Amino acid sequence: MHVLLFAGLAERLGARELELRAPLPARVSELREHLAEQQPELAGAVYRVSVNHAYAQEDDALTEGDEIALIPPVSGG
Amino acid sequence: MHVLLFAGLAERLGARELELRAPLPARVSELREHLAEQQPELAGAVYRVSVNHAYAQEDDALTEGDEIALIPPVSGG
Amino acid sequence: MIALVDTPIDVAAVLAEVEGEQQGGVVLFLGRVRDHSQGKRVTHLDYDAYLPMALSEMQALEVEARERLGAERVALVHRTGRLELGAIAVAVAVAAAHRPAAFEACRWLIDTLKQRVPIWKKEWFDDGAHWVSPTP
Amino acid sequence: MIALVDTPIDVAAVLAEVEGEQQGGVVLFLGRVRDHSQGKRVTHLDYDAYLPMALSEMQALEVEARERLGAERVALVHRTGRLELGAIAVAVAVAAAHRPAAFEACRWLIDTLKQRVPIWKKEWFDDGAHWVSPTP
Repeated sequence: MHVLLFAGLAERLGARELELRAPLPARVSELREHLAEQQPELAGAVYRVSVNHAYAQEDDALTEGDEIALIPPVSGG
Repeated sequence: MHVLLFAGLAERLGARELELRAPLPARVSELREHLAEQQPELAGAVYRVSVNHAYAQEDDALTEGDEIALIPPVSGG
Repeated sequence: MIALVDTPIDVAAVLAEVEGEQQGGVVLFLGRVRDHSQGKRVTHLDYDAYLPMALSEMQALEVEARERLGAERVALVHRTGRLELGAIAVAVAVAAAHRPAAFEACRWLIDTLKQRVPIWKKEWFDDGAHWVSPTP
Repeated sequence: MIALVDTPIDVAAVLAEVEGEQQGGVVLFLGRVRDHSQGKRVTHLDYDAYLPMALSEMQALEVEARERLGAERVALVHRTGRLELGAIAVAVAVAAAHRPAAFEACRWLIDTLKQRVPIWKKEWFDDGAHWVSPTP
């Protein structure tokens, strides 16, 4: 599963996307668990998850081909 | 006494100023009485009085050399 | 910047007046001539003003916006004379450190200008004209 | 007009987008890069954005401002990349028939953009930098 990263999260991981080993379909909450296991650099990070350019809820399902991103607290404007 | 007129009041009287016979000093309320007597075209007109570019109260005194104007309800913007 | 002008308002110049590196928020209000009023088609407007008193009142508004509402830079420009449809009749710009003060001061300035500054608007329709009475 | 741009925001073009003879009130908000933040001197900013999602969220804001807040014409433009002091980071313009709707929609748009649209700001100081955490 590809996961897009931005801002401080991209800096922490030194990349604007990461590859995650995770069976699909999966819930957003399960994605968080896989990230915690496989990306210790994300420990303590606060983020929402977006799926196909929209904020997702924790029990939304992720399926093959979805565009998934981690959205740290925004600070535009 | 010179009195400046604007907008609808200037149109009613066909002039942008009028000359009033009034002893000075006088209160603003007295100015209104003189106007009512000498300028019947102003009957029913709603206006505030300004003295030297500031809104005046009814018992403010008008003296020689003051710039006096009638200010109908404003509608700028 | 406080001005009454009888030529088109230069919005870029108004914004330039409130430009500064200390101010994070700028709010600009533009009042334009609408093509309708009270259900009738407007053809154009005339604005009359008592120039020295209008400038004095606008200056007082600027002082109050700075002292009481946190406005740091203020520009107030009103046009007079004949205005065609779409023309800008008034521009109010406020810069402040943060946006709430900029919004609140700009809103207060235009609301209070319309209540207090001796400027008058005459609306022209196809079949006549009248000096506008402010809505209470 | 919804846009993310990596070059200076053209304010005149933003205002032109909301120009119309049916709209009597235009409110423009500009967010500029301030020279200080939390008591420290800022040297410049970097903005990151998730472009397609940011555009999608901005589009949703425009729809809500039109349908719920009486905005008739809306322009939302945010800049990305490196911004120097005084540069305009965001421009929000709203035109409506009357000014209360224009003020309220513009305020709601910038407030909500800052809460919802995936754009991030990094502040650079003389002695370091940090990604800004929104104030709750």
